[in-house]
Amino acid sequence: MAERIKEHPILGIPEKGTLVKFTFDGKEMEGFEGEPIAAALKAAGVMVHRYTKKEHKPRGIFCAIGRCTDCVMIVNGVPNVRTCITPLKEGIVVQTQYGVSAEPFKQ
Amino acid sequence: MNAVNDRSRDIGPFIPGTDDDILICRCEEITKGEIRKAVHDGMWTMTEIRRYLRTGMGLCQGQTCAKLVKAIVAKELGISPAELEPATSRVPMRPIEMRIFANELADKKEDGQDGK
Amino acid sequence: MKRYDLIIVGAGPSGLCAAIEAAKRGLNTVVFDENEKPGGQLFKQIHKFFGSKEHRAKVRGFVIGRQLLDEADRAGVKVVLNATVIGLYQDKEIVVKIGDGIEHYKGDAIIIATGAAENMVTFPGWTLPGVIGAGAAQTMMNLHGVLPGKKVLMLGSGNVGLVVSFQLMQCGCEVTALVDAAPRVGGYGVHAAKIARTGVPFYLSHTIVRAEGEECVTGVVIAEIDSHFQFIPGTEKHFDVDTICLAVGLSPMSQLLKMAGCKMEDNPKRGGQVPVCDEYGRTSLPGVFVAGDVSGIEEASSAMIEGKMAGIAAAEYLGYIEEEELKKELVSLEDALNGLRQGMFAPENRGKRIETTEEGIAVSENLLEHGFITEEEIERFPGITHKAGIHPVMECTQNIPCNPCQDACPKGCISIGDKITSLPVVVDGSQCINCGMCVASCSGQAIFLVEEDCGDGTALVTLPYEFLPLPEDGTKGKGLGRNGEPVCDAQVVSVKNNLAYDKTPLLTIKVPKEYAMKARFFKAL
Amino acid sequence: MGNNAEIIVIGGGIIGCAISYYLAKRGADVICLEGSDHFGNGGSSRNGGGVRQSGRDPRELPLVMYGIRNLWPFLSEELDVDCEYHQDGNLRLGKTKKHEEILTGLTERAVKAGLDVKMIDGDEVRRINPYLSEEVTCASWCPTDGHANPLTTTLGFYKAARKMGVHFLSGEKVIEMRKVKGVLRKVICASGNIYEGETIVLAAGYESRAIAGTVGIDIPMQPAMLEALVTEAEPPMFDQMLGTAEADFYGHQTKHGSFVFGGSSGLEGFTKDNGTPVCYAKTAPCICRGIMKYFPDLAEAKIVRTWAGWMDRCVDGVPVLGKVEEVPGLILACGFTGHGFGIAPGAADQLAELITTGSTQVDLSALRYDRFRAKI
Repeated sequence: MAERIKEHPILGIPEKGTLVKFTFDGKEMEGFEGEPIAAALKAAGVMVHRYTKKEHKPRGIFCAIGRCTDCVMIVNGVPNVRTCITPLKEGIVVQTQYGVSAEPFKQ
Repeated sequence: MNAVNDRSRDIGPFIPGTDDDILICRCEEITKGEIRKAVHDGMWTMTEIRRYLRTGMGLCQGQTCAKLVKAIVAKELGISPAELEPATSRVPMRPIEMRIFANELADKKEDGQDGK
Repeated sequence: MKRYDLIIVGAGPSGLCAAIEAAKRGLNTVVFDENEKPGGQLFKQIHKFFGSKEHRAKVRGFVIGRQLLDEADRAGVKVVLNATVIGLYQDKEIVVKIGDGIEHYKGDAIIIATGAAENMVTFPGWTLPGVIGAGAAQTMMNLHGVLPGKKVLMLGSGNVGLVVSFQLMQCGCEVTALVDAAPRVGGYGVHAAKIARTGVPFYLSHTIVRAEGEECVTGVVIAEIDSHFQFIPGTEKHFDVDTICLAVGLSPMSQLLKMAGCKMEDNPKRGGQVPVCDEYGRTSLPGVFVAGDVSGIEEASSAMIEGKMAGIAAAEYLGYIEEEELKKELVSLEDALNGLRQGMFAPENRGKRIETTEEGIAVSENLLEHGFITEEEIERFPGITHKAGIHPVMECTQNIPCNPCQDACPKGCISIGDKITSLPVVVDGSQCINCGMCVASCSGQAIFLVEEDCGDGTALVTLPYEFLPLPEDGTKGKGLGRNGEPVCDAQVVSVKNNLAYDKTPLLTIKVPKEYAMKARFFKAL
Repeated sequence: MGNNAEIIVIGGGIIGCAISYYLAKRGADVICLEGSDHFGNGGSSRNGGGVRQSGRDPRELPLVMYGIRNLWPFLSEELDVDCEYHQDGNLRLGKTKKHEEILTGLTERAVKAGLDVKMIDGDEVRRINPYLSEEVTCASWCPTDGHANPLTTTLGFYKAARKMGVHFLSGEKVIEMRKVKGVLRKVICASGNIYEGETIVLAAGYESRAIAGTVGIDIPMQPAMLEALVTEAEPPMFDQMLGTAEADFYGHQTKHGSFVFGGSSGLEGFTKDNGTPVCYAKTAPCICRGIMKYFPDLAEAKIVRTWAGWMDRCVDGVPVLGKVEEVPGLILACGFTGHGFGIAPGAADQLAELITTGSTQVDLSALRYDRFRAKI
């Protein structure tokens, strides 16, 4: 879906740091060190960050500045991590959050 | 000060709406219909609605839904949203890990850098 | 406990300006901000600002952000980032989350400059991934270099909706439609016009019926609404989009003040729950000040002035300056603030329908209802004149506080006069030298250089073009009208991108001379 | 609606709302006045949600046992609100010799009063709740204790009573009570409104002291700030109510998944009231440190909200309930000293019975107003 901006008419070529690897639900992915986890996921086309507790509905990025808490995921085993403001690091393990757990809901 | 203090005032019956199943509080997954019903159960202030339904008590602490809930409650009561006082804001402004909240840095050692 | 003369919460435009003024006057000042980078929303603002020189007009927001940081640094302000103020307690105590712990600080004075949060609207499907706030779009594209989506529907025609729509196109997204429940465009007409002429359709008196999609947004349905905000059956329109962007206003983020027991009021004119405060930001809690959007939603330009006022007021409160000096300083700042609060979009005019300009000219209804001015309407505005040779055509039709164009012209061709909101006029007898400075300096991108008759049946139109790829000389394409519809063949005959234009390249296109006053955008074939 | 009723209840917290409910259920005509803008606004919405018998003074034990046997199990159904009542036991934890002494004393007194409670050792504690740290060496264990949601329970009483015709008014701050011909009759509000009733129930928390003072009654109690906090929702871990020997914290995991914990900094009773609901900056961190010593696993749980409330701390730690001989028509229901939630249904039900029939099933005599004496 989405992708990265290669060159911007006003901002020029985005300055990004080192490319690092991380996993999302077991799949290996790449992103730039220090950018929000949500940005790396978005660039990789990941839209769904979690499924809600009551209705099991998908959620993703909404405010992107750490306020709405819709984009929370399980990061290195810890649930409810706001991925839009948590910097990406080499080797982190990112998982879709189901309710407050990493276990998908039973049908 | 509340616009309406007499909790026996007639606000009419609860009439189901076509959009009652729209989610209003995204964190706690509370619908418009639940909020409207709560008003008819006597919850006439933002604080009461919050305590009764948990709207605005989720992770975001009402950052997203406060104004939406207010508009729904006001409409149900037949008053202007400005007449409803928002629920009290509480520490912490953002969720904070117990381990971090427990760790009062200054009590350990002054780094001599900050303050006078 | 650690203590500062002045603690400022929020390193956005108002917080930084407050810090600079206070530190310059000797206050030991610290600014806490929860974000990784300072500047608040300034670093997401890539457009040129309105106002006059004292408001840093025609400078892009992110550049203003850099300037403020430099000034703060020189003034000795300490800015602590990744520092979330989690609470404001009694006796001007704040608790800040820094790293793996919390710090308690006392401030002899405190300035709350926490800004605003976005409002939201609900519709079936509004929780689907792909429905995002306009701020989220700005953050993703302008800070993180990630496309918010490919095909975007924007809801909201206020300045945020308009500015963000333009930014979305700048980074390569397609804006499928711009929708607003209101019957008229809420933001500056010039912002609307620069989107409309690229071909984005405006749907006023429309709103979203539902977002479609199971796992994320795959489409959207909008429909027209009547004056009671009820959908009119049969007016539904469907668009394939992957992103729905919401820009439906801002609310002051005043929770810290409320939790500390500050006297609050609900003031719809200020955008919601705001602290009761005087014009210098003094709240009901002695020594606690506010500045910027937290005390009422306005532009970053006014937030900067309010910040300065609060910083100086705090300096006086703590005895670093005398009351005399406070009064003297505030007089000129008040003038600057009042300058920004004039015109059709002044806070006092919010919600009012304005039918004529200050000059007594009927406003363009089409601009308000469809985002562009019709050919019939445009002729009545003073910026539009016809003469032989190159001359500026200023399609500036609303009284907004902005005047860089009159300083931009080295030949004195453009005049606004003393009143900053007046419409620009072409000065009689002045001679345009085709330097393009006016075109590049207009924050609203509403100035064009036109040679109506080159003598060979063609005309030349020079227009601002902040998009990629930049067409090359000789590129053939279509001239688009103010409504974005192709009106004629056009060919690029010059592309100028001087340093002085500050990243607003100018395209000159050759069009048949009948289209000199019609072609306002270029689309390559 | 008029300003007269058989019974005027002053205070719209859990005590006032529950008394109004149980009175209406017995057919009485009731007006309930709340001084703040919100019902359930005092300690009722600011407590840890304990519905416990263990750890209580024997004088109030019969009343809470009555409530747990007869009222709590049926409350959700009766009020048509999910009170989230859980009866999964209460562990009152200890880590030191001193703690063990305190807990053993409490346990012995409670057993004498007929409560099923016993002392258990650290290993048994961890068999009941495996998340507790090794530091815990003992606990009192009362399997019939539990917890509930104070917010929905209080507002549930309000909702049900309102439905039954109780006339509730918020923003009616009572400033004075007045007798007419020797019998208490009038209730005067700051708004200027005057309400009249044959019986007046004073259930206004610590503010009851000032109101009672207007008819010459002085209840020896003081306000003290209590604070609590709540975490984000966590996967279900345990269902017991928890407390500690020295009350450094208490609380439970809610149905929602969040943990609600109350606690103290040791400075209670001397913190400052500036008229706002501002917490004391040192308390929440202290509660967190307390919790983490018992529950190391909760260190990563995020706190989403903290709040404070004032309790009506009575000199001898138990409430003042029932009639006052000197002031015919007055019924006191205050001084619950921070543990008024669990006992509220029982107390309210019995006071309603006292008002409507003149007698009670549970003997309230140890909680009467005339119990206060000088020490020598």
